[in-house]
Amino acid sequence: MASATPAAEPEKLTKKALTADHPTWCPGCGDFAVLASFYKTLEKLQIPQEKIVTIAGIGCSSRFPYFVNSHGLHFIHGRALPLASGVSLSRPDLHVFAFGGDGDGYSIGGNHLDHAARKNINLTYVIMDNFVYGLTKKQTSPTSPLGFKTKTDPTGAIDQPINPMKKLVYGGATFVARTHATQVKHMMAMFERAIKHEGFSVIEVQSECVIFYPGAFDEGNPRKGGEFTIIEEKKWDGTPEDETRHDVSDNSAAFALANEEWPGRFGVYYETDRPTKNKLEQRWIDETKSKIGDASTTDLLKKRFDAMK
Amino acid sequence: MASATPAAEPEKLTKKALTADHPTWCPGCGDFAVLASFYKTLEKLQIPQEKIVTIAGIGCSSRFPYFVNSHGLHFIHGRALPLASGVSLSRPDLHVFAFGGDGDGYSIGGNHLDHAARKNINLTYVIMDNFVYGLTKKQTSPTSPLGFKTKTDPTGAIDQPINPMKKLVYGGATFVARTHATQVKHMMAMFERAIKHEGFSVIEVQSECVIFYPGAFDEGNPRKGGEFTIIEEKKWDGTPEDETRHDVSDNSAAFALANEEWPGRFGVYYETDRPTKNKLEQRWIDETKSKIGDASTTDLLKKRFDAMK
Amino acid sequence: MSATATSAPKSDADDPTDSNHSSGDITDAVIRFAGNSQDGIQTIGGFLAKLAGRSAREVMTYMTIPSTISGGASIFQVHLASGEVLSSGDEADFLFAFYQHSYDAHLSSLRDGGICIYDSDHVTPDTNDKRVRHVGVPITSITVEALGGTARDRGKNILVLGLVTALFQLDRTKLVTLIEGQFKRKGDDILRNAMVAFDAGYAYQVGDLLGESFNLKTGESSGADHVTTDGNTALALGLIAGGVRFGAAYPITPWTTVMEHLRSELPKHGGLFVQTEDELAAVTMALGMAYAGHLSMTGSSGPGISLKMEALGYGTMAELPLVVVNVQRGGPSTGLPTSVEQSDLLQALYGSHGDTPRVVLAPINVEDCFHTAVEACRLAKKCSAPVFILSDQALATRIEAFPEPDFESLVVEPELALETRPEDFVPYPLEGETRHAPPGTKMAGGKYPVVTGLEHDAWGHPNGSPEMHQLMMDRRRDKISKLAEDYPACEVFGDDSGDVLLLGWGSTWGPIREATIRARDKGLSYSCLSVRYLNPLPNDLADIFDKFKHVVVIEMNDKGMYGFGQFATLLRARYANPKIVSVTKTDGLTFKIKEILQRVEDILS
Amino acid sequence: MSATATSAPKSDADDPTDSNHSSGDITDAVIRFAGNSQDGIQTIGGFLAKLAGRSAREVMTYMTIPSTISGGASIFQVHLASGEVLSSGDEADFLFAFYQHSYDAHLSSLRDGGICIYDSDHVTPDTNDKRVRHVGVPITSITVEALGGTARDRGKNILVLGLVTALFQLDRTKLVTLIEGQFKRKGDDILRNAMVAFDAGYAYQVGDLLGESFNLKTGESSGADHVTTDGNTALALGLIAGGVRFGAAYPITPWTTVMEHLRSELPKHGGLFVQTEDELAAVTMALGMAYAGHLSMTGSSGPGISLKMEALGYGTMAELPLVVVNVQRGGPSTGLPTSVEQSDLLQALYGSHGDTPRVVLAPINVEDCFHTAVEACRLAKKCSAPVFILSDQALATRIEAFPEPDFESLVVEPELALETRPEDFVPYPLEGETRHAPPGTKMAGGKYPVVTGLEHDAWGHPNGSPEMHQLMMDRRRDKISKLAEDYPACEVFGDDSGDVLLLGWGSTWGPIREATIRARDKGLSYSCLSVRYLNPLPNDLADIFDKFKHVVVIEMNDKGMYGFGQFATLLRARYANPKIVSVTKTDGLTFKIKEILQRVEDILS
Ligand SMILES: Cc1ncc(C[n+]2csc(CCOP(=O)(O)OP(=O)(O)O)c2C)c(N)n1
Ligand SMILES: Cc1ncc(C[n+]2csc(CCOP(=O)(O)OP(=O)(O)O)c2C)c(N)n1
Ligand code: SF4
Ligand code: SF4
Ligand SMILES: [Mg+2]
Ligand SMILES: [Mg+2]
Repeated sequence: MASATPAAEPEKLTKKALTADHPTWCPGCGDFAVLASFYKTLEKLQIPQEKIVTIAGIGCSSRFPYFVNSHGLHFIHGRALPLASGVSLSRPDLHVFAFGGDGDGYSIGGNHLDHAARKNINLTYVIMDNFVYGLTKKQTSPTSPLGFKTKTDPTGAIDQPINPMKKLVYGGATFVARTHATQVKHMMAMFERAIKHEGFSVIEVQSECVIFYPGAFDEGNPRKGGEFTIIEEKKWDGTPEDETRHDVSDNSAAFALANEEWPGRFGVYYETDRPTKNKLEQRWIDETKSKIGDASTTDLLKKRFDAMK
Repeated sequence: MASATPAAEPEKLTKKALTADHPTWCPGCGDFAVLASFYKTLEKLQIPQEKIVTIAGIGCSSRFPYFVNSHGLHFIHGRALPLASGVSLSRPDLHVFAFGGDGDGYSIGGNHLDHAARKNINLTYVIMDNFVYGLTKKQTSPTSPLGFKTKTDPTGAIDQPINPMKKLVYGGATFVARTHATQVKHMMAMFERAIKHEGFSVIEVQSECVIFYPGAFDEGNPRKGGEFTIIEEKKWDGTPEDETRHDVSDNSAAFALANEEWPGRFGVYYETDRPTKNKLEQRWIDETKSKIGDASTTDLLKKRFDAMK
Repeated sequence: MSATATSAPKSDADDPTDSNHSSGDITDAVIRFAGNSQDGIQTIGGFLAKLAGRSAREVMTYMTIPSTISGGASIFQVHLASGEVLSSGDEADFLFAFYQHSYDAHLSSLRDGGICIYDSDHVTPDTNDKRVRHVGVPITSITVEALGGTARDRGKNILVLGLVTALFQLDRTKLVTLIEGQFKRKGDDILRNAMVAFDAGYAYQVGDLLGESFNLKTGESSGADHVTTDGNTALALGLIAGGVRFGAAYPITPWTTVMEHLRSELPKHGGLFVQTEDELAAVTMALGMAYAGHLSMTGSSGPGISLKMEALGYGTMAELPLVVVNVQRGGPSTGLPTSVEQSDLLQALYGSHGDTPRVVLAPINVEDCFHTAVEACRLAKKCSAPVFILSDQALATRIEAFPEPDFESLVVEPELALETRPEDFVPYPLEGETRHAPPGTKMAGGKYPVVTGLEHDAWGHPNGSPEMHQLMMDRRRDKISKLAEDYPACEVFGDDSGDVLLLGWGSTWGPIREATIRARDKGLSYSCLSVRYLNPLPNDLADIFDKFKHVVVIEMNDKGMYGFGQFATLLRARYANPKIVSVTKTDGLTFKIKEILQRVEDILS
Repeated sequence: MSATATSAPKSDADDPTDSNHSSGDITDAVIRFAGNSQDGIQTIGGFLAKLAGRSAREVMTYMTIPSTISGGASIFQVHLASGEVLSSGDEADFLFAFYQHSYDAHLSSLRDGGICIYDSDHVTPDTNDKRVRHVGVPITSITVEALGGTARDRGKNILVLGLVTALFQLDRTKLVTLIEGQFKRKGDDILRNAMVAFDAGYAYQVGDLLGESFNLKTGESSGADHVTTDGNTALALGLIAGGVRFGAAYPITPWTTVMEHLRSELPKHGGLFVQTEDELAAVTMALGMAYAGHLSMTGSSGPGISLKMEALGYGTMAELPLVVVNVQRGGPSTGLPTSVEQSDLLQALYGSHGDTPRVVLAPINVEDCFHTAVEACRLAKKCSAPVFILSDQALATRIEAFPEPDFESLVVEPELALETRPEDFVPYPLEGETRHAPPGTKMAGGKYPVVTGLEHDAWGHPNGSPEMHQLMMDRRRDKISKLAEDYPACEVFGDDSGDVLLLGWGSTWGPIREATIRARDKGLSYSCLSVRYLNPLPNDLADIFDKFKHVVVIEMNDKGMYGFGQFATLLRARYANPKIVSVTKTDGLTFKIKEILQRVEDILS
């Protein structure tokens, strides 16, 4: 376009460039730390700003795209993943991120999560789990613990919550990690690995809702002296200690970790290398093209119509 | 009602009484055997005919309710479970069954399955898995194996299929079993145990689509000399052999079984005793009632309105 | 303030209190509180509304919700009157401004001669502005002073309530009882603080600063024991009165509080309300409860209603009784979740694929939320089909006072009909009403029914023959259209004939009626009518329309491709009568009286 | 058969073949094959249709699909003519009955004097019935005889094709080429068997039994290289021509074959079609592709379309270009999945919550499926919004022959616009067209856009102010209504003025036009018009309506609460003109010519 600025030296991506609107979150909300860690990780990795796409459903956490100065889309409740998948599959040049809450991801969006995972769509999904519906002001979420009192469970939650880590490990995600909003360094490490992973990577971030579920993490809350036990990963160094360390490529071991008692452990549960749907579909396209050669749309349509004569 | 017949001696429930329309399934379809086993199991258990409710979504397999002469409902695609849950939760006197295919249950209905399971709704769900969309004439289903050629994957299925047993074990179902349409005796044993189980019980039945996926089970097809390996369950007899047997109450062991290579094993993967949502909700109702005493609707409303004055 | 006090009134009457200022009777006051939502200004409004209910005054409230997740600028407006209150008031008579931003944003909402009371700790008023009267009160510092350090300025709201009580000479004793009732549960300390703040405000004698105070008269008519509540509460309780014991839903603003009420209330009635994983499961589960033999319900707002459309079509086909509540909000898509709009009417009728005749009702005010819910229950059972209630965000959240319903005549005890069905039982007789045999019912003929979404015969058996499909389509349509035969007659407000009939539906009724009154006061030949039954429409409308030169349909939705709102579209399609015209808007706000009058004038000139 | 041969024709011309019977020219024949679906009777029809395309004949086919899952009674009807074919034929001239049940069910579809050829191995005809002529052929046994034991009666269909070829003196050479083309892929044995069966049928000389054969003349006009295909194929290819390269969907009858085509075809064009887990994911993924800068599409039939309504509202709000195909079937709910209906029009317009202005188009025949798809692509890009194509089950599955489209003028190569956007870029200018900056685009101003479903300002930033909501509602509505300015003029068939205008949309066009021709032949003043642009409506309709005494809207949906079909409802709402009346039906069948004429007569008398 005439009026566009000429392509200059690639500028360095800074936190400042990435900062957009001031978040509308409540002061003290855990999601602030997630945002800050995301900024810093992108800054570290120097992903071109125009290639970053953040996509979210609906919820407090899902307001994320407004707060990142990059391409973004704020969608409808529970369907961020298929939308992000459409972006990823049709635009392999982009870095696609999806953000959302526990309700958005595990309740209304729970099936899309499983299917995006099994198809191994190349994108990174960050779930900010506050164990409650924040935006709609305190209803039971699928991760609300039994007995937690909400406006839809005035006598305490009755339904057994889902175990997010089990869901992720079962579903077929090729990178599954768990971190905590107060552990910025750990969070950044997880973000970095997730972004570098080719395939469907998910991070479950425990993030506190200071309004509707303050102190959700009292048990095992690192800020309050609780435990933040980090998974020790195998170093494959042949030492006896290594025997007991976690093999991230072992699906059953990941499931066993997921089965551990609250608060469980943090870090990478599972990581594996499996062809992405992006690659597999591209392979089909390439094979087809290599068979038929480079033909114009008109040529191809003519051929197709000839066959119907 | 005046014209109703007087309540007679409870009649014996027979296969004949249970037989309705002749199934519209293709000759040779695996679903016939599932139906026959269901008849026989009900006959054995002598459940009162009017208390039996069969509910299904859409698909070949989902035509099931038409073929059982009991109360039945043929619903929309993928939503049999929440409907059946509504019946179960509001009518604890009934025996609620849901039937459906792999597409109905694991594709469009996949999220409802997880949530019905975690809530432990008291009902029995039978999935007739033929690894393909039958009714719509051969599209890829979420259980179609990689490489299987369908009308939507002309060069062979590209997406990694889900592992149904993992999904069921992860999801929180309190009874999870797997059987095969050609193994009528085993199927009946599974049905019987599922029906007797209080809570959310699921049976994955491999059932052949002779039109669109004949020979789906060639590998390990018992009919064709393949393996039908039955899970040996722990007898808790203290013998050394018992060590290696499967503990059905062990969730991780069930996951490991689910992780076994095709064709895997048949039988009960998991069974546990956890309060049903039916019970938990009823407890709340009872506690409330015991606090407020037996008041009429009008009395209760008056009281409620008085508080708003 | 009412017409008897069109400027801030000075009464000639002697001052009955020993205050150092005059006092005059007023019959009507619109008071706006503008602050941040965390200041608890809703609480002030809530108390005033409750007091109105207890003192034979009418009340209507209006509030905004900030777009930030928690906290943020917000207003609460209370319209109190001794006579009928039809709207929350175009303009305020009094403004309480807590912050500079509140002052700046809301001063223009004050009518000429109105009174602005501002927190002089935060607000620097525009003293040049002589349009209104200004009174500064150091609200923050007197609160801090009264309550001491740790409470900081928490309690400002109750202090202002004290100010208001003195200023309008409200019944202090009744208010203290209300405060006690509300705060006792929260602990003695909290209650004590509240009373200290209230008394500090009451003692402040803002009337002295102003040189006058006002005696907001109590009403004359009905008793002093009115119920004061919002539309969603009234709706939830109406559903229970109508016989709903089971239901399922998913939270969404502004629907959520209906489900929260039902979830808490139904166990008392032996019932159960389930929060599901999404709206698809919700409507489906509710259909399951209906199939199981109960009158059940589901509800949502805009986006959630869209998700229910497939399953609702099943409800039509299988002929299951289901009440569906849509608390409308601003659309399309996520739109304006906390604003009002009436843009889901055509969706209620046409949102599902295929021809799915549905009953659609809309309540006109908070009291009517209760009655419409009862009526919806009756109709759902009568025609065994989904029945929509279209409420909206304004109705949902605003508070009104109204007499307690006559429960004896209204309450319907639900029953589960499980008696054995005779041999000649058919669920869908080609002539006659639908009657299901819910599971658990014995069938004397030995043949059990299967309910289906496929086309079927009278017995419910799948049957796609051309004749059967046509017959069943007729059946499903005719049973709905027949409902109109039993409607009560439409009641025109004003004269039965004349120049202009203002026509509305739902929550626009108050402003439409007030506009009609004002027009008539000016000698114009205006009448008005609100239609509660939107589908099928009442059959007497044609005759009514015949008697007016113009029929102007007033609604809060878009004028569409051709200049007609959604209800106007329905009416024009039925009557093909070009005199039916439209006044519409979609700015997220309820209609102002003068806006209606101006727009109608514009369109007719 | 055509008017020149209203009874089974006996020609005076010499017999050119050496057969032992007479032969006459005919220009038109409706042939119905009735059997079981596993007999492959569709194959016969398919070959005849293809032959028609290659021999300058017109053709329209019609088939039924059995309710059983695989196998079951089924028919295939072929209407062949040397002139224009507008319907698949009210009555058959020839019936081939394979079984007794076929004979019993379909004899009545034969016109008086028609010819029934039955398989004498299976059928005992009613020889008392003198209304039609009967000819028995031992179809099964001659097939078994020709092919030997193991094939059993497989091949009956090809044998009958041979019979038909001889009977109608069709071009044997062309047919043999077609058979070879089809069967070669399946292996030499299969091909050999097919040829044996064909020759046995061809040699059987059914004309001798009948005493005559027919020379179905080839057409005169256009070339002999017509394309022969069904509506869903034409639609899929039209989408590709229009520039669609990406899309997502979930299978459902009768939509599925569109997606199957796209899934197979798009990789050739470097594109991708995804089968998702459900329809919610499908529309969402398609919106993601649109957001990513592509023209994308999704589609479904009834139930699946209902599931897409929430996300489609987002498409309207975020202004994303998306083509949405609805291949309509019988409703409501699961309804009649394999029957035709036009009952999703109002849903296309009003199915989402809130005011969501949408473009809606409907193709009138198989050829038009291609062109409407191209036009939908153009409009979706022009107005950056969801555009509906309403096809239907009849169009989807029926085969017609038509000239190859002019690709050079039609094909649109897609482009991804990723150039850097200038500082003054705004995606939603209050005046002017929507222009997105898809991800990957650099923003010269340094500020990146967020696309949202909340109400927003010109920059796309959430903004729920009353003014902005109203402005944006206007913007979204006006850009759609403006599209009508560029429509081609509506073309009335018949005279431009007169007594009756028959008005239709979609697949009813053929029967409506044929009905008009017949009425005009009888001297009646009938004209007709099919509207392709259903929303916004063409602006020239009012003038056209003015010139007719009656406007009768013919559509396959329900007459609703007040007696008007869905399209008639739209028209009456817009024009408030009582002369717009309705002829509707929902029996799952396409309109018969005489049905239209009778119903119009009834309604006008
Ligand atoms: C279809 C639909 N259903 C419901 C809602 C209302 N809603 C918005 S966010 C939300 C849940 C929020 O919880 P979560 O996803 O955990 O996010 P959080 O606010 O806790 O970060 C709900 C129910 C909606 N916007 N759309
Ligand atoms: C909302 C909706 N989407 C799609 C369909 C079409 N449909 C019917 S059954 C089916 C899948 C059938 O597969 P499965 O559930 O495995 O059952 P099977 O026929 O193999 O037994 C589909 C896609 C539908 N009826 N409704
Ligand atoms: S409500 Fe809770 S989750 Fe939402 S912004 Fe506030 S603290 Fe965060
Ligand atoms: S199509 Fe397949 S699954 Fe369906 S009835 Fe036939 S054999 Fe069974
Ligand atoms: Mg949350
Ligand atoms: Mg299947």
